[in-house]
Amino acid sequence: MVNMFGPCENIADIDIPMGSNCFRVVICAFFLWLPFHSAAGEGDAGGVTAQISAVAESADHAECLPPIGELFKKLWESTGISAFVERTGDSWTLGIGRLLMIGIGFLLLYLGIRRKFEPLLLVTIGFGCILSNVPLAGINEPGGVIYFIYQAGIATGYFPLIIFMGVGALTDFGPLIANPKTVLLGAAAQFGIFATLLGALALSRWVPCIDFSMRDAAAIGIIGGADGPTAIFLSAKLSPHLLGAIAVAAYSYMALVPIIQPPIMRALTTPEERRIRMVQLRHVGRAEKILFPLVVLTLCIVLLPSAAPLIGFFMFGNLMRECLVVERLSDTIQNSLINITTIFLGLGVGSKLSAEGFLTIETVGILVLGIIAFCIGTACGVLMAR
Amino acid sequence: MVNMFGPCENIADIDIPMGSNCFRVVICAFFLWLPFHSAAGEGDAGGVTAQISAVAESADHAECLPPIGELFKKLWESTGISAFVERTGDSWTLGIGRLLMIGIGFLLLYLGIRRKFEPLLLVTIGFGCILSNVPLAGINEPGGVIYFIYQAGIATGYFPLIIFMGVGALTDFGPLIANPKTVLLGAAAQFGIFATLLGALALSRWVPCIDFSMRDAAAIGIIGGADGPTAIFLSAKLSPHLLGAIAVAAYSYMALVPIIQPPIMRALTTPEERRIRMVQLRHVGRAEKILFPLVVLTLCIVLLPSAAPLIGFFMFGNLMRECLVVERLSDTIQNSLINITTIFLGLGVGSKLSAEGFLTIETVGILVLGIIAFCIGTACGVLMAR
Amino acid sequence: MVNMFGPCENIADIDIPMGSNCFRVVICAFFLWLPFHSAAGEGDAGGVTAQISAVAESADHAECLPPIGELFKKLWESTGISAFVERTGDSWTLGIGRLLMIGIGFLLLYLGIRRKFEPLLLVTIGFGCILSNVPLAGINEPGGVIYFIYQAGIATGYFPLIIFMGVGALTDFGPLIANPKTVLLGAAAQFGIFATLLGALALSRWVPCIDFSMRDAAAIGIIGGADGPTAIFLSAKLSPHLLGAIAVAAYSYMALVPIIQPPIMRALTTPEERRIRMVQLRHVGRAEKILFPLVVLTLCIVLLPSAAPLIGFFMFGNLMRECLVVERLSDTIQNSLINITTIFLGLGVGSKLSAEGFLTIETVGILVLGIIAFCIGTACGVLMAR
Amino acid sequence: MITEGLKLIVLGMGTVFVFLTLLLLAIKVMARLLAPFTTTEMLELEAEQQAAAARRQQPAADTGDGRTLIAVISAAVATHRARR
Amino acid sequence: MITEGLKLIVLGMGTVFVFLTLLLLAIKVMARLLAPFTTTEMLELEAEQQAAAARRQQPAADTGDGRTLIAVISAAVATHRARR
Amino acid sequence: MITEGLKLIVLGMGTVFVFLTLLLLAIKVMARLLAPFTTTEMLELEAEQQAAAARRQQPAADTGDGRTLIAVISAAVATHRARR
Ligand code: NA
Ligand code: NA
Ligand code: NA
Repeated sequence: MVNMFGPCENIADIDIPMGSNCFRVVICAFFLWLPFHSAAGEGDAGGVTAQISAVAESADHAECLPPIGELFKKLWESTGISAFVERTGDSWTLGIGRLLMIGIGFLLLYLGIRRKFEPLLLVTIGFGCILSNVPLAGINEPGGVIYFIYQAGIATGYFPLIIFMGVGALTDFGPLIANPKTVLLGAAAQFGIFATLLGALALSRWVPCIDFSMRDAAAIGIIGGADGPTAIFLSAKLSPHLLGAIAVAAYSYMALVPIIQPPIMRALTTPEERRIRMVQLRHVGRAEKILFPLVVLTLCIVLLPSAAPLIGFFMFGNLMRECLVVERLSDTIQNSLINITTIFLGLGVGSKLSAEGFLTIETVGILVLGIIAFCIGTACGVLMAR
Repeated sequence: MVNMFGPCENIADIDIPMGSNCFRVVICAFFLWLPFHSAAGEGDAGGVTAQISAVAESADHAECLPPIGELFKKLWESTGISAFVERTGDSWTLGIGRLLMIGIGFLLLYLGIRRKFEPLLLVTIGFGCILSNVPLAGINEPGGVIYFIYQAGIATGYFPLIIFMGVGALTDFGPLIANPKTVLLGAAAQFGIFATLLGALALSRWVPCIDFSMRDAAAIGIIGGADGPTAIFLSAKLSPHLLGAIAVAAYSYMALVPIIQPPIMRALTTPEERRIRMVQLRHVGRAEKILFPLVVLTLCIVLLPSAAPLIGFFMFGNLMRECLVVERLSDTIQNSLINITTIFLGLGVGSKLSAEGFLTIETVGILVLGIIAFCIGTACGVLMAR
Repeated sequence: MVNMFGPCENIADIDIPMGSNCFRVVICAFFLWLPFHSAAGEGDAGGVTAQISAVAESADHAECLPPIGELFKKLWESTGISAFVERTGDSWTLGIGRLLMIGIGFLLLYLGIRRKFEPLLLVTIGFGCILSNVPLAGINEPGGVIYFIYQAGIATGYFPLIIFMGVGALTDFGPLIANPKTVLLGAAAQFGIFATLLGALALSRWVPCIDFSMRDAAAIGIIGGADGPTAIFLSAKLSPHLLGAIAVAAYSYMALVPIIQPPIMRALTTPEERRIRMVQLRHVGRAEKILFPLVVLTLCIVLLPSAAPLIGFFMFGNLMRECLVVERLSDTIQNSLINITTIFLGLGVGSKLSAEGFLTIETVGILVLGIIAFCIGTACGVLMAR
Repeated sequence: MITEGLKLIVLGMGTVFVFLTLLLLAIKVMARLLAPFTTTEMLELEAEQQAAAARRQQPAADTGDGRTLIAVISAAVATHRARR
Repeated sequence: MITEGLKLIVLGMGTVFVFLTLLLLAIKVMARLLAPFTTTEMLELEAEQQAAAARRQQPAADTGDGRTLIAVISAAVATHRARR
Repeated sequence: MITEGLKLIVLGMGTVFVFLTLLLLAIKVMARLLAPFTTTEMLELEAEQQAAAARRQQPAADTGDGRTLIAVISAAVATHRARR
């Protein structure tokens, strides 16, 4: 099973423990590629120095490389160290800024892997962040793969829609149907959302360096709802330049739910109240479960058609789960499809974690607002539930 | 496993049975999004009233919303009820027509889920039909997701090709190779196809409101073959404006096969004849099974190269199934790949079920023709088989 | 499970062993489609004779077909036999050349299926080669499916990146971490690569009909590394016109590794040396395995950022494998995602196996160079390992 | 700007409450309309569970001859098949 | 238009019959050419089945010591592995 | 052209050796820094294996009552669940 896409393991299997030679091949190959790289016109629009470009051109047209000493100079100029140092002169966001963002990428990986904070998203976003900030590689410039993923899947809103379909297929609405009053707990999310919105406007009003538009404030507000895919979907529409900070904030606070919620809940409820909630729910019939997504969709069409893409895909996933006649599709959505989309969604969000977009005072404001709003949301949720 | 893409279940797991709060977040978020929606330039080219556009513009430029009373008026104008009512004045296909099509979408869901008629396609087509006809949401306009699915996957013919690859990987040609005379039963499909074609031309000639071109008639004819993916592939090429009606007719009649066929067969055959057909087939060797798809492909290249994309992908799937050295790929095609493609194929076909395209006298003609042609096809098949 | 995408098996299940009637429907349908085919503007830009175009136009505009005798003449002109014969007059690469390439496609299928040489790639490349060379079908022309797959997934480099992610998720670097000196065996790959490069330049210098540019030579060199996806990725960048020959050579020699390596190894090592290599490796900790991909990525960013896309995706896959918190994603990458991508990668590579691109003296040169370089690479690897 | 934000909040909160209240009503109406089906289904489910419990008790008596094991394996296989 | 349709039908039906007849011939030729392979394969298959049947009969005698169960489990595991 | 190729080779081979040597050093440094974790992990693993071996020896004594089989099945089920 291991040996299907390369000779890597063959060699190991026979006699010499070469491990995997794949990546050594890549390294060799890239040293070959180097002098031609920028002339290949791939990715690094603004990412490669004019000199290398000149080398490449000569290599291309005159089929003749510069003398070996100059070649080694060019080679030095194409290393990451040189790029971090020299670019800092032009603009700190291109030099040291990228280095800081790579550090933040590693921090997200640490949170995801070691702390297990929403690993599915923080690992992919963290890696996307690192790759997006590699100098000279142009991964996050037109033609680069992460730029493409963002433009094709996130700017259009398609990946969040697919994620919503998957979440719908993974959600059992039985408890909600059995105890419909819990629907009104949506107000909890609402208080969080509107408190964050007001907070964003207040920051914009009184903090000198922060200047959020109404759209930005609305996008920031969604963090208060502690729902990642919605936050990504709407900030891609409302203010894409804040998407990175909003997504990181939203997923971080989603991860904090199980940590922050219990103490707030303990402070606001009595043990008797907590016990009461555990009462046995009634049996929910198959017909109810099948009709529920259709009822929600109908209400949405009648009252709020502009939410139909997101709610529609969510309820489509749920209908496929509950109707039991398309289990093939439901299984695939709950596994392959949502997993593939999650990988690319995370990488694409990472593309918005560039130094010039993320290392700003606005991001700090968003992160602070987020944590406050999240606490408010949780507290309101608990109070409403009483 | 359930709690990976949202805080939905976290909250439920801890103490309060909140069920899933995801969709409540969506609702809140969309109320926020509302005033900016159309200015975001997403999807609803012709789908949003000029007034809302004006709000959005003011919200965008002057960062200032209209007075609260006017805002509620705008809100009313952005509801689905208002859209159904007001648009009917402009054109019935935009107002009441959409409502009727949503009803047809629900009918398809009913047929798929309750009656179990080809649920894999009717559930997805039905949901696609509903979403395509949501007013003001622009899901089926340039920039909308279902419009994109149709253009990217169906207008180009790529999704039917992938479906064919999957069907090939799911088909065992052993019985056909053991008893090659059954190949000639293809004439059954043929009689159905040509009868439908003639019927379409006759309708066009004698029924006043129906006017099918030669291309339309050819596309309609394919219904008589009772094969869904072929019908979708060819009508996307020949007459995309009839694709919705043709796909619905084709899948409905595919679903009717097990209902209609037995009585016709009983009428046309004797019990002895039916028993004879159950004779033991000979053993079919692996080499035969591997060479069969290649022989079909070769014949197709020699005689009918324009059918090579569809037959080629069909036989590619079958070769991967039978050659036994790429089981990984064959498994994935038979599961993930065909399932993912089916979901998007269904949604994309739904995009052709718009009121102006579907609620016509032509559709009625196509549905009637389809059922007649299907009966003829079945009867001929049985007679040929004798 | 079998009967979900067509009526094929329904019919068989009931009474008459019709086998699968799907492909008969396709055949019928295509005869219908025929007269309209080219006017549908699909694919065959240069692929259909002017006469048929004229038929189609008349069919389209005047709704009137030519007399039946002329129709049969057109039909003859649209068969593959006629195309192979008549086109050979215009240019041998369009007529007999296509036929030869279809033969090479069948040869690749034979090598993959019967000889089990890298079947995952040779079966898909072989089939892609056959389909690309079907006359009149336009599968490999703008609008055709294989042309699209090449442009969307290979010319951009996205498919090899996904394959690398999958290979990363399938690779266990434990042995390499336990015995890091094996890293230096990368020189084996290197010797193969540079020997091939020199060989290509020598051919270009002394063989009259061969004229490789520096870029071509660099792309050919990568064959010497015996790594398929890297070869595809870099030749798509450096010299796409040689991609077909390079990919075929790379995968053929990958397949030869287990055949060629043991005798060379036996010739160059003593039995004692071979036994020594089997010493017990130390235990490799989880933390080491998680940090390894990050260390490689960091080195790559610091020293060789232009290799970051490929190494980054490789290490992303490996990190997801080792971090154990995103097993869902890692499983999907190792199965569905890499399998789906492999299918389309193979078909896309097939699009570069056209007569005018492949049936050249350069291809012969590449194939010969490849086998020599591969032997050199293996020998150097063994000598280095001593 | 903050006034504008308050407008949005009034607009949003008001309509969200309307929407959620209607949804609550719709779920209740649906539950009432579908009550007969749900009850039938629940009764069937209970009957099945009792039958299963009865079946489970009986073979527990004769452990010696391996039937329990076969039952365990069959159940595992059935569960496994059901899960895919 | 209907005349045109009839033309299409003649064209289509005629050529479809030609195509299917050629396919029928090709399958028959293929079957004849590959007959030796098919026969060998079939004989091997039968021999295997007989061996399997023989193996199955023997351990059926000693049910008491649990070997049957282990065989059942191994077979189930093997089937399961084969199926993936 | 061949001179150009030789330039590329000098450039490439030199830098590849630098890169791989640095990687070799990095892996060794990493192994040394993480040695405590690795050792702890290895000891835990060994303890676990010994416990498992001990557990495996004990029930082997009482084959008669079917516990072995149940253990085999449970282990198979556990392996199977772990693998997904
Ligand atoms: Na400010
Ligand atoms: Na008419
Ligand atoms: Na030359």
